[in-house]
Amino acid sequence: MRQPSATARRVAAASVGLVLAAGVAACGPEDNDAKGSGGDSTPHKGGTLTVLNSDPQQDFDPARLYTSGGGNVPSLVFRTLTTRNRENGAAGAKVVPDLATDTGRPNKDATEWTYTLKKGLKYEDGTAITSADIKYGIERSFAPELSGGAPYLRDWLVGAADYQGPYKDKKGLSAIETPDSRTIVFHLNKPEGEFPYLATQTQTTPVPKAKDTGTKYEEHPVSSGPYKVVQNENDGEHLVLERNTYWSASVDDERKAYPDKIDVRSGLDSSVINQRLSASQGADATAVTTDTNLGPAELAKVSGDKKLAARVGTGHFGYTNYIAFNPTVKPFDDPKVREAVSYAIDRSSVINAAGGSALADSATTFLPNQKSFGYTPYDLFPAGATGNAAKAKELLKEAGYPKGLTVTLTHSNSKDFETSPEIATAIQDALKKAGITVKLQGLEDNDYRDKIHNVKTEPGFFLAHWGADWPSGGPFLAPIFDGRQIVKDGSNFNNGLLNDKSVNAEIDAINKLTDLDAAAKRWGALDKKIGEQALTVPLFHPVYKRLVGQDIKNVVISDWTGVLDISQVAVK
Amino acid sequence: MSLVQVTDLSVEFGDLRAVDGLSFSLAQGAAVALVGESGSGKSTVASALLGLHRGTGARVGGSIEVAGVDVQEASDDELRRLRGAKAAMVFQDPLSSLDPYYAIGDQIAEVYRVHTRVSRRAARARAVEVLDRVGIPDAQRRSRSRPHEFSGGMRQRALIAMALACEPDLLIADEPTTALDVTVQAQILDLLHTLREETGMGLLLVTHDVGVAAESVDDVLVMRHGRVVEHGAIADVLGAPVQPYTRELLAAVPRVDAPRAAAAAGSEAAPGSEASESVVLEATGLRREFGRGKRAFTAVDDVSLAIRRGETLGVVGESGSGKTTLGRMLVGLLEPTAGEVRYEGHARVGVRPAVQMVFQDPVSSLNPRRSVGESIADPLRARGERDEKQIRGRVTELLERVGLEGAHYDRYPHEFSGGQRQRVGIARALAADPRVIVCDEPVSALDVTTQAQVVALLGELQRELGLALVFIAHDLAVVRQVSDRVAVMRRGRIVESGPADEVYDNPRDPYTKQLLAAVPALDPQVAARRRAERRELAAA
Amino acid sequence: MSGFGGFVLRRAVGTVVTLLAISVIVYVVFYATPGNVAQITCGPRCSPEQVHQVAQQLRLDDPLYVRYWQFLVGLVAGQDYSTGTSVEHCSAPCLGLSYQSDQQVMSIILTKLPVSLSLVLGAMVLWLVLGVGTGVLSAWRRGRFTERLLTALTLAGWATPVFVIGLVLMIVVCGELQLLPFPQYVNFTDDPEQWAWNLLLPWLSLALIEAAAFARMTRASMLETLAEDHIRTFRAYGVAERTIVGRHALRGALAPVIALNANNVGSAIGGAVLTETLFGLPGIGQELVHAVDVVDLPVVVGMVLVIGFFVVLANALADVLYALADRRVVLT
Amino acid sequence: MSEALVAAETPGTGIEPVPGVSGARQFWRRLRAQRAALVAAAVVALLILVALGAPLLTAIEGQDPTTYHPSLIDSARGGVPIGSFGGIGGHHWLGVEPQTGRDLFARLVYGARVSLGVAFAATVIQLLVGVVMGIASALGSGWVDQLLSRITDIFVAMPLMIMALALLAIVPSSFPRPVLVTLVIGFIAWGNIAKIVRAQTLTLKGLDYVSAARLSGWGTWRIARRELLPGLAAPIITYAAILMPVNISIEAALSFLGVGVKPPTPSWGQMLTAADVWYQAAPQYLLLPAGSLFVTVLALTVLGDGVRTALDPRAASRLSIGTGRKREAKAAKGETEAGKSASAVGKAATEAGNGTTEAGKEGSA
Repeated sequence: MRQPSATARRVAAASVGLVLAAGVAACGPEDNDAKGSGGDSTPHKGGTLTVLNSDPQQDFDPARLYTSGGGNVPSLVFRTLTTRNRENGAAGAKVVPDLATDTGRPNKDATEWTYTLKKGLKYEDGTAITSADIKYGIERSFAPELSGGAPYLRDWLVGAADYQGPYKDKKGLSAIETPDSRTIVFHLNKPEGEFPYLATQTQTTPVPKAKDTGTKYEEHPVSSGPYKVVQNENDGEHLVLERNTYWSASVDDERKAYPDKIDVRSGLDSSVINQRLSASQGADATAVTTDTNLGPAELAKVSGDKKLAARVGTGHFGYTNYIAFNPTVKPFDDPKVREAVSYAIDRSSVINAAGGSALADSATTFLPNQKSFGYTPYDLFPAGATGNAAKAKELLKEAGYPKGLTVTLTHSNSKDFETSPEIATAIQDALKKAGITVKLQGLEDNDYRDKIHNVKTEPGFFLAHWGADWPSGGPFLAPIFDGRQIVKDGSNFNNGLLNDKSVNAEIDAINKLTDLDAAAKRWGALDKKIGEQALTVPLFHPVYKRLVGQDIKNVVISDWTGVLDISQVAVK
Repeated sequence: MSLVQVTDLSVEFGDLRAVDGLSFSLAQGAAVALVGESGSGKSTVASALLGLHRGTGARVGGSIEVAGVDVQEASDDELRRLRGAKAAMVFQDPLSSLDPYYAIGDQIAEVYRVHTRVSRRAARARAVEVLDRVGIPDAQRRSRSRPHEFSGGMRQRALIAMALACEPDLLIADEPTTALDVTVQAQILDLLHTLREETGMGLLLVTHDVGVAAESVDDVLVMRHGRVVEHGAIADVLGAPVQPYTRELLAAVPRVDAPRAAAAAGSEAAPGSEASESVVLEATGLRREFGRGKRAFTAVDDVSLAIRRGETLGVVGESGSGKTTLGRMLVGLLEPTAGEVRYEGHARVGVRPAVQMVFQDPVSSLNPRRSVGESIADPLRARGERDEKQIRGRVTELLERVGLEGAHYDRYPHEFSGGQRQRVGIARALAADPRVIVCDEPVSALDVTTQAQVVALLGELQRELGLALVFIAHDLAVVRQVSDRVAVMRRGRIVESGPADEVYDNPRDPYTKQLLAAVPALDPQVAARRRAERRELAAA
Repeated sequence: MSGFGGFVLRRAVGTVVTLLAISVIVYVVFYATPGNVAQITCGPRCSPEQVHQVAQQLRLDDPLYVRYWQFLVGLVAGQDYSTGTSVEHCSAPCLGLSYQSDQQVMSIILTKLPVSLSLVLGAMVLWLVLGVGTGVLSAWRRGRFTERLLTALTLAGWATPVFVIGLVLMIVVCGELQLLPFPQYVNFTDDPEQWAWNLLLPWLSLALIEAAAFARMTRASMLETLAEDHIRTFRAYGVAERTIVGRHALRGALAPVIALNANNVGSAIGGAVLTETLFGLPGIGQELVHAVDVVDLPVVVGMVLVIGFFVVLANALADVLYALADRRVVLT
Repeated sequence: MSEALVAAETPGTGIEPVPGVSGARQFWRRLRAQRAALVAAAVVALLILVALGAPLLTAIEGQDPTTYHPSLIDSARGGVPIGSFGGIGGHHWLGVEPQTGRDLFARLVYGARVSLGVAFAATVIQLLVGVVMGIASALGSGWVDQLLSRITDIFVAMPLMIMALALLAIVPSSFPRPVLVTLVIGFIAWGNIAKIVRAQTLTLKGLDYVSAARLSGWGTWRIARRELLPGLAAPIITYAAILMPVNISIEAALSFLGVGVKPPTPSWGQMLTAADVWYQAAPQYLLLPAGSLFVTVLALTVLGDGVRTALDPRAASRLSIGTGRKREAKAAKGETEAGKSASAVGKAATEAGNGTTEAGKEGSA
């Protein structure tokens, strides 16, 4: 699927921005060092890296991309004000400067953020990158012609809500100031301590106004990164990237840019990608994928082969799959019913349906199990591995359903192993033991998303998932539980329709903090507090496993993206 | 040594013995005919002479020797060398017997090259030569045409040319003129005769038509159920048949030179001849076109006729003369493009029960999936009759009337022979209590003995019920047998009409004359005389 | 050849009417498809205002008949559209712009069509060679072991789902034996040799199934021709069986095979979805499935029309070829 | 489908009306003579029995198609079944499904219900629509024929998969999926039958017995019902025999593309979808539905050919796929090699028999 395709949207719906975003994750360093099949594991420059993907880079326009941390292939071409730290594991969940000299300087209440560009930054044509270009790049992202991207800039920048982009509105955004060619200042509506995270997104990529071709810009976006686009066939299906000679490692601490050339092939079936990577024939020996995980079946095969297993990278991405309740629908208005379901759930069979224990971690918290999110372990309705049917029955009896009850579980019909029929069927099977008869309502994917994100049609009991736009509790909890983010006439993500004053106040308070570690702790506490209301049943956090070609070196998988970072990979 | 020596030949297909104990010989340059009705095994014999049954699962017994080759014992290669080179075969249907995709000249050349080591070019020249020989005008150019660009007669000439190509000793002609019009038939028979005179090759003629045999051969074998019934010189067999079957066969053959009274033995001429004013069906200025634009052609053009109560109007014509189209317009199955049909003085649109039809093909005219009783009951039910007992009674009556049994009600068409099926068709027509029956080639698909019986039945019914009959046929002799008046059609028009005897005995139109001259005669001497006349006519 | 001219004219008119009807049906059906197109196009996190802007941009709020009328106008007269920074012209016949990628549907089709055509036409050559060859052989060797073997193989090909054949071929040939690289589409104009090598497996898997159909058809047709009278003529004249089968029977049997072929090529262009998906070939089928997924109406309509056009065209071609091959058939 | 192809595929167009009611016995006799067709018929019958008796069979096994058995799969290895050959054993005759541990035998036999049921029902719909459209268009006046033929063309040119993708998305999910898939296949893919029926009806219309029925005074409707429909039976049955396996494949393909029957309802196509990635880790998971599909399509095709041969013996030699007995092959060969002479004799056989009765009749008359 292309970026704005069903899959992408589906995931993006969870605000993960995965396709683009997704890097591969790294698990421990032990994995990575074990790699490099040959004796010499030091990475060298040169060679061609092949990327085998299922989804074409259809939107190759920084205004349209919805990425986490700047994306994977896009981040080879687009530099942003800040970016993710290109390191393994938890260290990779940090924000670091990219075009800017630091991660941003806030005013006292964090409503104004100032950035200064590094010296000597150049585009692929040798012209200098200016702060005005960054401002223009952000303005473009407001144009309805270039729809896509995350909602934060529109929500946070002063007076941006109705802005229609530079094509229709020549005056520009007054919330962004560029006092000189290296300085850019952002004025925000309210305190936002996490602005540095937002500045990692491709909307802060500089776009030279003279080179802007509107909707055609994606055919040849102007590079500020280590590679430039020399070939773009069939709307991003086949991309060839070569070195941008005006880029210099001296002004980019993050991207290693070992290969001379990167050949991106997409539109491939995922099983073919994995088959090719495991065979590692010819050019496939130096191939990676930035969007295809190992499925359960492939994992079963790979895990039986030591050589292959050594080429598998494991990563964790901030992401939770859960059951959502709509408390305005009977019988889910009764907390006891919701708790009964929480007790009855058989996480082991759900995890099996999702691909088994190697591909999913059991989840009892809504926040992902990572430190940067402020993960605070809790299990409020302990169900064990296979469910506590007795406790569930007891609660049902209290709620007035001594003979059990019948409910309808809504899910998507797409084959994603997240909200798909397989998971729903596993839940159906598990709840049977607690006397809850589950009828399945499978909807076509578009229909499913329409229904669950519309306050008027939201079902009472359905499968959902949520992913992080950046590794912090803010974008994870606020859209789902902030009562002021309930959207009555559009796409709503606060499925529990929670509008709790104390929760809202706590969210505002944390947003003011510019000390991200301190903020993380309070997000964790808030998560547990919300969890008591049993508005969701967390099911699992996915684990990403990806194969790389046998000659691939320097695999770096951060907790930010959970997938291998293409800017670090070497083929020699 | 004789050219063909067949001794005690038997051919079996599974349980069926198609040929049984047949022996005959054919001397160099002689001509023998195998005559018989369908199922007599005559074509099987022809195929057996060339060993065409080999590898088909048929069991062939006895001995066959053709041009010195023992067909039973010969190897496949020897057989192939026999076929076409020493003994060549001409088939019944000239259109389907040639490959539609290749030029005729190429097909002849291909066959020629199988047997003669010559260059492609020489073979092609030979093809043109033989085509010219069989009377294809402009043979050089026509040799490049494909079969569908030839007329039926021309195609049969081309097939004969193919047979001639390797100058065989024996020509086996399997019903060579059955698919042809009578005038063309005469030409082909004349051609065969001439070729035989010139090349001295032997001829084995297989035919159901005694007349065709009389025209062409010296000796004749009359076959029935796979056995020879009578064998002898043609003049003897036809002139003084010994066997009852031969006599029966000859008696059934309609004669074009005999007036009607002779055929309808023991009965008065049509009773309605005086009541000439009582016209039941009248057509005026009928015209029918098919197709549109450039492809349009007129099948029937300005035909007017009247049928009186109790009389039989014969309509005779060759294929493509428009006679069937005319018949369908008379009963209302086809709407005329112009002109009108009046029934008892009233203009009429569409079908009406009082005007019925008997069809040519006894196979396709009955629904194979319904019992014959049901088919016959159709007009009764359509009329609104609901009383099952009544219907059954009437159908039984009709079945018995046409010479079948009431118990046949529940049988299906395939359980009947062709003649019986035609009787069922007549009974169905009668069920509607018609005043007029249009018979479209009602006997042309039947064997000659059956033919005579069906014709007799129609005559009886007409006299009994005072029916008016329109009898459409290509066979001049049959038409003469049944008709009071005759209309001769050619290219959609009536070229001559009048009382039957008058038209037959004193034809005025040249076309009618030509037609009558082409009818094969049963007497070999008459045949020879006629042939001479035709030659003169052609030479003139 | 006025008859032929008339035939072409009648078919052309018929084709246009058919295609228009199909476009109406597709418009109505997809209009009714659930999924908020503007929301899908904009992204799930778009605010109601943004969604509204996108809807205006794409004219999604217009009534169905207005949108269809604009589609027709674009088809006949072309249309202009804005890229934001400039105005581009989409010349007639303009099938509109993709909601998703803002590309001209016509240019998307033109980039996808060569892939589908490469796949289908190449496979066609293979299935003709395999199918007709097998058919001829089994008609000639009827009743013998060869025929039974071929029959069994044909039936096996006939009964195996295309995705199973494709998958197995890929695993065995590319994965285990490593005889061929995993297929990835290379433009014919870039490197004909690579083009062919990369398409070999997709061709094979598509051709194997079709070949089965052709083998059956050819054999049946051959046997029918072999039963015809003119074959008997050549036998009676001592022509060798080999010549009869190879020259006369085959020639006669070709007409229905040609008709079936033209017909199958037409539908295969639209029907190669499975093969294209499996082998990751960026063709019409794959694109169409994707467009349906995201309710990208202009792309769906455009592609369905193109597929319909090929089917109708192929049918007309089949009739012409049939008439040319048979000569006894009249074109109407 | 083009006119040309319809002409080419229409079996024995009107040349030899196929024996009907009375021919039923003959039909069985001819069908019985084909060993392959008999075996195929037995396989099809078995499949139908399995489908109908699915609850009984699974009860004997002691399993059902929906219960999860997490203990039988290795969660750490993606959920691959524990034990050799996918966990085949006394409790699970064909092993269990990866990731869930559901019983494969149970899913397979329940899947047969969906595959066969959908294909059969869809075939019936296609036939109904196609026959009505075909006859109406052949019997209708010029413009009716034009209109209906045009509509038929539209449906022929419409890509089934694409329309199915859209239609399956439109209809509310409360509508039972298998029924919906049936309806979609049935109401879209009937164009070719309509064309064949139209061609055949036009041929039959020209036959004398239809003319005779008109002369009897019957109306068009009655003629269509009594005279034409029975004549269409052979080509319709023949085409139905071709359609059944095709529809099974379509159902599987739709499920493969993710728009067919939905879980937890087991269907072979949907099992294949789920299994296609497991070909290496758990081959039997892929092989079972693929093999079932293969056997079913094969059996139906062979049976279809047999039925066709039995219905239209003239077409036997040209359209059978060589599954007849050796003797039959020889007979067919005989017909071709001896050409007309042999078939003429065949005909002669019947006529000779009839001749005798006829002669007898004439004598008594």
